[in-house]
Amino acid sequence: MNAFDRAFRAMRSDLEVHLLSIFSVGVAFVCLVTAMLVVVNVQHVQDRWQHIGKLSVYLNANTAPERINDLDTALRATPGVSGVRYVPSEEARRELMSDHGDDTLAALPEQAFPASLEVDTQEALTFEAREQMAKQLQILPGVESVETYANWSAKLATVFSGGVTAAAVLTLIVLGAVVSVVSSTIRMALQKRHVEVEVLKLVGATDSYVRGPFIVEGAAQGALGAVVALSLVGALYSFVRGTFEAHLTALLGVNISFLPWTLSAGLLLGGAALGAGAAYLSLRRLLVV
Amino acid sequence: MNAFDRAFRAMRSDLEVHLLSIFSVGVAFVCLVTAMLVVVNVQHVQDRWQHIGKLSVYLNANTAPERINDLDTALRATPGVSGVRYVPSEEARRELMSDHGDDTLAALPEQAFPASLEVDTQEALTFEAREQMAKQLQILPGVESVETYANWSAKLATVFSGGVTAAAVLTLIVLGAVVSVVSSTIRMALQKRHVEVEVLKLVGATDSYVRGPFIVEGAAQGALGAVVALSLVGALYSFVRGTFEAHLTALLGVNISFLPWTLSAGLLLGGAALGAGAAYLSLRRLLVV
Amino acid sequence: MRRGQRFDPTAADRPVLVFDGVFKAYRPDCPVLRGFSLTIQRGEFMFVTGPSGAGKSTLLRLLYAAEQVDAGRILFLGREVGRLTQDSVPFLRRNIGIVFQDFKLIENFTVLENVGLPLQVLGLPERVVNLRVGEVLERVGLGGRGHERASVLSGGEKQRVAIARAIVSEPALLLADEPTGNLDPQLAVDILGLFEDIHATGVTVMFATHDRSLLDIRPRRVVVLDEGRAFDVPQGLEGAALGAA
Amino acid sequence: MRRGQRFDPTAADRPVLVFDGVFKAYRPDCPVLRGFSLTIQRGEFMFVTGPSGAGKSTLLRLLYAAEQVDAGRILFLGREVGRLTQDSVPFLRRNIGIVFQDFKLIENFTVLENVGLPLQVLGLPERVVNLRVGEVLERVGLGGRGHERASVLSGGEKQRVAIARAIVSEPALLLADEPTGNLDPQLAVDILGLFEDIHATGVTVMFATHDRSLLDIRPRRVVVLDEGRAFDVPQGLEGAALGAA
Ligand SMILES: Nc1ncnc2c1ncn2[C@@H]1O[C@H](COP(=O)(O)OP(=O)(O)OP(=O)(O)O)[C@@H](O)[C@H]1O
Ligand SMILES: Nc1ncnc2c1ncn2[C@@H]1O[C@H](COP(=O)(O)OP(=O)(O)OP(=O)(O)O)[C@@H](O)[C@H]1O
Ligand SMILES: [Mg+2]
Ligand SMILES: [Mg+2]
Repeated sequence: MNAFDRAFRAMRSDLEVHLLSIFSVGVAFVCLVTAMLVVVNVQHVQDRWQHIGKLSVYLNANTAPERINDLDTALRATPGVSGVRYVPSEEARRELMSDHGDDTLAALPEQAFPASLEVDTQEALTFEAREQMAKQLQILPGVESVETYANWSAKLATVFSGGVTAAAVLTLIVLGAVVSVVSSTIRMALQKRHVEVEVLKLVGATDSYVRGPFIVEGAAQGALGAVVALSLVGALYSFVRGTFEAHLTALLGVNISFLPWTLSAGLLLGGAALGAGAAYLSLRRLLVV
Repeated sequence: MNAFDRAFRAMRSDLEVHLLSIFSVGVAFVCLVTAMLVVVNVQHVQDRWQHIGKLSVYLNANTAPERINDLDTALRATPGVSGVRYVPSEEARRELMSDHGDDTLAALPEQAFPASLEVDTQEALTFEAREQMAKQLQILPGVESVETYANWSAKLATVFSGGVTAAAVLTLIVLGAVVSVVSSTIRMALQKRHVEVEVLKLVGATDSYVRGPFIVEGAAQGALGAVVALSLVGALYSFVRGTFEAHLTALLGVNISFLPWTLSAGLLLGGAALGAGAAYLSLRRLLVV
Repeated sequence: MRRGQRFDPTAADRPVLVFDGVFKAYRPDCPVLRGFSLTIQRGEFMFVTGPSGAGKSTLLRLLYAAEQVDAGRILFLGREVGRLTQDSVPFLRRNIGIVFQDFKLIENFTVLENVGLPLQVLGLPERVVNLRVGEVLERVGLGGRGHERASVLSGGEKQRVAIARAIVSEPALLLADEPTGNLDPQLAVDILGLFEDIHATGVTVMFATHDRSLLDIRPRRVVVLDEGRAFDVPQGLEGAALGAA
Repeated sequence: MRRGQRFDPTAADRPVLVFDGVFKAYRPDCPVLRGFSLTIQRGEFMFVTGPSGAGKSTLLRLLYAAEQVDAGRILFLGREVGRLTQDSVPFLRRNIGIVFQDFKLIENFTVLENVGLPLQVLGLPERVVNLRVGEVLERVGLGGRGHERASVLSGGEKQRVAIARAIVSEPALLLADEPTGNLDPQLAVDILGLFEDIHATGVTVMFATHDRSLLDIRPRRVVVLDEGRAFDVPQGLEGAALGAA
């Protein structure tokens, strides 16, 4: 019997305890997976906003149509600009209202919505290039202000880095929880099987032979815990997506998505490695019989 | 030796495993405590918004000062109104800008900020009474629109009920996790001490004598897990409060607060009861020797 | 239960233990006890012997309700052991002192704690327990070893701790399952003497052993178990028709 | 290590086991072994006896490196046991078959699995293991009991399983710690016969026992441990000056 057979045998004979411990590891991982899901989606939103390359050139209320035309032509000729669209005042109002459906905005007078030229820039254009372009546009006659959405990007970056920090903190807590659950399970398995361990050593088993199945058990617990968490969060995710997808897409501007499979696989492997590591550490004392 | 002495002795001899299991229970509880903290604070915000009884009466841009005065007087005479303040257009703009510090808003023309009469109503006034009052105000000449913040309340109510639902789901998961961690620990303690249990029964110990210390251990794990969670979240809370208090208060309109001590004590007792229950259930098989 | 004698004058005459047609099989094809019947009077001293796997330990386990009979019944002080409720089994066991063949010591408890267990379970105060345990340890030759952990003891020392635990609560019935298997001949004779002393105070003793030399020391009633049947030899094996098989 | 004979012609003449002034004390005031010295030749059969707590099991435990000597040294096939690295202890133990006084069976394993363990550890294929285990179980009188769990066995059956496990890997040295304490006299003699058969194949045997009747069956070298000293009686206790302890 190799280490896997022996681990499998031990886990089967102690099925309930192992299932409980896998569930506990799973609960710890649920926190992590959720945080990662949020981070991944915020990242998408941020990417989208950073690459969307939009500039809004707000025009003075009394700018003459010819000036607007001139501006349009000038903008189209600027390198990096891929499209320009004129949005008159009323249209701006309608757009904003349909986006937000907010009554407060409806109460605003029409002047709150200046006409604008909506400029699409090429994706390759860097953030700095866009800021530069905005500065140059700002001083043109008839231009009230230029919005580069840097503000939004900055806000999103804050949210994103907050999310990453939270995920990092959670990762630490989860690591601690997984290590603690796995090592307490392994320690107890060890105590339960101390006769087996003692006998194995007395009949000439090497340390690695004795350790093998415990490490496999630890790895299995970590990995299965990750699977439990991924399934739980995955189920929740598809429920949320099924129910609120339209709202969320409208709100975020991107389709929400689950963790990419690489990350899921990474979690699984990480769980296995963590479980194996925790088991290995708990077994250190075992070296002395 | 009574059950407590015996439980204490067992926990001391197996200190590490018990600490690990307490930590695992703690991690499960952390989720719950955090959710409760959010719910409690959202509840505060909601209470405040529901009781704040504010109405904003936006005025037409060209309303004559006398009409405003008339309106002011009429409002002050309305039963349930406790105060009226006139906010001219520029002040509204300044206020909004200082609240949000948002450049986009700065770009809005002055007309976007209509003058208003800010009406404070008595706290006792029901939601319906305020809505009624708003309807009546709406038709007065010079009034552009009336904002009762019903919208905000509704949004908050959604957030709140979402929070409550999340907390409930979390409670279930946490219950599961706590029960699973405690019962796996107790089961393993039982396996480790099966000789002790067998001998006790063979020398004439009653079932309750045998069970006692295990149930005490389970209860201790549950309660200490809750303590760990409360301390962890408490520490995090005071950090967040210390660093962001001003921002949060400005944002939410209320001081954030920790869980009331009754809820903390309830969590502790609940943890103990849960642990004891989990232990009791895991011990059922023990009845047969 | 021993106090009960005072109130029931006929109790002293009733047999303390009756096996009545007891059947026990762990595997259907190979029963361990087939219609085992035996009556043991109050205050008897009895050896149980027989080859390995004959059912000596099984017989004792049935008595303290760790196993259930398949057929027949066992009466202890007139009560049927197999019909005791879950709740009254502990009270049966408090009247029986048992030396287990595999000792059943709690390895990480001290000798004192192991021996004191039957008294702890009764809720006696710590002081009384320690006093009594100290006395009993003296009697089995382990005076002063009380604070050692059971796991560090030698085989024979463990066996004597198991004996001390069995007699510490002064039970009405003493079951000893191979209590001298790990003792040197001198110590085995000493321990037999200890059991005889306890027997002299009116305690009923069932002593399961392989050790023929012990059986020969004094003629006692011997029950030989073999192939599921019991042979009752009232006055020792000496001269009986059963050879050394 | 047994194969090593072929390559080292002097090995056969070297003593298989040398105890050289071995001291061992668990408590400073009360040493178990005080300057124990003994040389055992390849293929010897030797009894170790002495009263309970004399240090018989300790002597054997030192040999298989489950304890360390406080002073002196133990040489097994010329190598000092106390100086073996952590990694080479398993290889020492693969050359020694041990019958533990407390059996050390894994209760929830079957008899087959328990007995097969020393072969599993060597990584032998399942088929070979089962074949060999079956043979050995026959020899200890437990043929056909292989699929029972160790926990349901009687005391004597457990002891025989422990014996089977000790001899299954055909070790160069066989240590038996009170291997007949739970066996009836007939079975004890049979098991002694089994050890003699194994001894006849060239295996060195150390047999710790209290059972004087076994010592008397055939005159063998006997080492008597008492109060930390050893008395070496080359041709059995018969007629030697040592009484019954
Ligand atoms: N729980 C059990 N399940 C199945 N078989 C059992 C169980 N307990 C005992 N046996 C079998 O019943 C038979 C009698 O066992 P018992 O322990 O009573 O023998 P014993 O007379 O005490 O033998 P020994 O002298 O070797 O201790 C043995 O063959 C044993 O394997
Ligand atoms: N790990 C230990 N720690 C402390 N004392 C020990 C330890 N192991 C054994 N002893 C003590 O050392 C002494 C010798 O023990 P050992 O087991 O060698 O005796 P033994 O000759 O095998 O006796 P027996 O015939 O009763 O098995 C005993 O008094 C025992 O209590
Ligand atoms: Mg038996
Ligand atoms: Mg010994």
